[in-house]
Amino acid sequence: MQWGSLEEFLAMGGYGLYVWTSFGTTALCMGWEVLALWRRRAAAVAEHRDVS
Amino acid sequence: MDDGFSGRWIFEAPGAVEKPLTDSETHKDSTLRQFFFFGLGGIFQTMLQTVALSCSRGERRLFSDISVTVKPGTLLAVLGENGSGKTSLLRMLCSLLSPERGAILWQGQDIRQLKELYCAQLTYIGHLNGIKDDLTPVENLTVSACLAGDESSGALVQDALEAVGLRRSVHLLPTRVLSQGQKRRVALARLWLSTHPLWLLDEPFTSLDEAATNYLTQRLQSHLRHGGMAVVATHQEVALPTNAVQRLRLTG
Amino acid sequence: MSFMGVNWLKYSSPQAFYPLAGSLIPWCAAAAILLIGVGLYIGFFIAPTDFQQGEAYRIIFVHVPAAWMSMFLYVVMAAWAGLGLGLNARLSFMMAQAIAPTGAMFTFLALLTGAMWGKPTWGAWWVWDARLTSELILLFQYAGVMLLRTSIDDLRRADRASAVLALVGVVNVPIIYFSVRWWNTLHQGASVSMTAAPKMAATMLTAMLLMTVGFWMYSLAVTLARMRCVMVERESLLSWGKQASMQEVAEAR
Amino acid sequence: MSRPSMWETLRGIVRRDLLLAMRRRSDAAMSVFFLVIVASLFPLGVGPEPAVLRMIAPGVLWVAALLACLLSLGRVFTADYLDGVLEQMLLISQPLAVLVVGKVFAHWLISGLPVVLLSPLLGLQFGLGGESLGVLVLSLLLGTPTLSMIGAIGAALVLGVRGSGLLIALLVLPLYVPVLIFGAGAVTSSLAGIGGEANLSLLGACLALSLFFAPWATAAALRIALE
Repeated sequence: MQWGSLEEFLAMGGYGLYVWTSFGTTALCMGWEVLALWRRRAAAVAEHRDVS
Repeated sequence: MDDGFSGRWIFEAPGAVEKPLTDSETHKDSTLRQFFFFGLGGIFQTMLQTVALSCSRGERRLFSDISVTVKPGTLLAVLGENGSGKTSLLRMLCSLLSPERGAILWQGQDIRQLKELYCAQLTYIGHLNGIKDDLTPVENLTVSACLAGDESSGALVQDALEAVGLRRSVHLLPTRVLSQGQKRRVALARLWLSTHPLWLLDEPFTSLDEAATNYLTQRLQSHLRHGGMAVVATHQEVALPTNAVQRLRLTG
Repeated sequence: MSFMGVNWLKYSSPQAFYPLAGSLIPWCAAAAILLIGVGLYIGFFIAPTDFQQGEAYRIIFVHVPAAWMSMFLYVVMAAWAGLGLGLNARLSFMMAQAIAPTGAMFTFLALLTGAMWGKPTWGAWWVWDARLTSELILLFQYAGVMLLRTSIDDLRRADRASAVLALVGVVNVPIIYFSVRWWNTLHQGASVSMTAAPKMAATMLTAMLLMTVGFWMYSLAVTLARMRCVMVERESLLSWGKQASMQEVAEAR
Repeated sequence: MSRPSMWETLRGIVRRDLLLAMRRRSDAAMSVFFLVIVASLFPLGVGPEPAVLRMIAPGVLWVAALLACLLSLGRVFTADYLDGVLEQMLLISQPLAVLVVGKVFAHWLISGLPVVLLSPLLGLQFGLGGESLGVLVLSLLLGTPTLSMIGAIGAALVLGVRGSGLLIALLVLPLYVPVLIFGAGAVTSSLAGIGGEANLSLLGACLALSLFFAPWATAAALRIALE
């Protein structure tokens, strides 16, 4: 284990901003995509039921 | 026919069909009967045939299971209201639209395999005139005849235009200034140059006056008499020329 | 068409594909979570600090998989599109349609994380490097395919037109990569190779590969889920057609 | 009745398009005017220093030529699509690729060739001289047919689609990138004294590649658009 403390881990040797922005955006995009798909599916199924 | 909203087709075999024509004996029999009697073997002596043709536009079923045969010297009149699929059927027959199910055979071969060899056999006049407003009637006709592979000498073109009743005075005006009926006549004048055996005409009689309708009827008649074939889509009953007419009614 | 005793052709019908996709999604999602979790653990806690780039190099654990996936998904999308054109199969077109947004997202992520990596490493957010530039063009191509699809009302035509565009794009991307590299060597000096550190520790590579397979599983799950959405939406369009006119259907969409 | 030969069909299509362009000369002149105006705007924006202008000349002239080509793409098929002539043309007794090659060649003669012929004049505006002026003309001569070829794919794809003017730009511009790089690169390297041969031969390769693939892709797109 190379991290002494949580602060050290978050600082990422001074590159924290870059590293955490990258990983954060990626996680955000993926999460958003999953959520959007969830909603889309719910809407589609509801509509399908309404009509038929 | 398998579901409620598919188009139905009604085959009307007119009594007149029984009367043989002078120079051709082929359409003595009703096509439907011929199909039953000779089955697939009959395909090779007939020219244009559709086998269980189906079509939907978007998500709407227009027609399904259309099987008709057009033989030399006969005309197929496709009747039906607006939106019943007449244009789609015609576009399928000239290979612009690929059938959803079924096939179209020309002399027993699928037209999707024949491709441009099949295109060389047909003259198609759509509901759009297919003429350029910036060109004169003579230029329009020369260009389309050249692309279709028909002869297009100056004299032939002028004769064709006069045959549809366009006077010489309008031959060299830009088509833009002509009336709707005159533009339609320019488009139809191609038929007087066409030497192709199969004609596919989509609503050819629209915006034509009585005189032009007569010219066209006579031209169709002589085409059939020389062993040609025609498929004509129309939404109204028109006095169609010969007694070798089959009717296909699309009820969308 | 049978492979490992399974009749694969059976699943080319929407009725069979829909439940199959439904049962595959949880497995893919679980595999994705597991792989990405292990990959992140190795990447952050086991892989050593890079002696040249410091901790900033850890961005490549997300950048490289995203970049690989973006290109891989484009090729897969084009392959489905080509298959659809060749066999006239609606399901293939739907597959291509379902892949596009995920591919575009990964392309965007690759560009963004590339900039995040470039700033501390090169001192610039953006460098006209061959890989970055072709990635940018790839994003434009994804956008083009998706835009073309949404601007055509007729579904059949939309499917086929965007398929042709996707196929043309497949030829374009390698040419662009090559041309930008050529262009870069002409403009001496501007070229900074983005190749990762020459001697990469085995743990780094392991983490990167795990993340890549994880992203792959994620793409599979998301694509299948979107595919099911598309199928439901198109089915409902079909049932509307019985009652509503074409105009209303076009507007509703 | 005899099937016209491929060559006759090709000639017929080109002659017809040229005749139509003669009837509407203003349309054809428009893209050339556009090129001149765009190229003239850059010195006003960048400043009159000859050294700077000479440096940006290859890129600016090539981007302007590319945009001029893009602007005229809408005309390749749209008018014929609207009045039903395209439908008739799809039924010619030759492979559809022949039609595409004819139409694209006519389009190049109308909007590409004037750009090539005008480019030395614009090059002089930017202080290009001697050899690099020749390379500019040569690169445009090789590049503009490629632009027309690739553009025709986009033009066929967006036929009859709403907002097609903007859409075609979005679809086609990414495909233009290699041509732009090699074209501008040829002029730049001749300015730098390296000689533009390498880039010119790559432009030639692009042209060959597009001549090989683009007609088929365009033909497929036309069939799809007219279904």
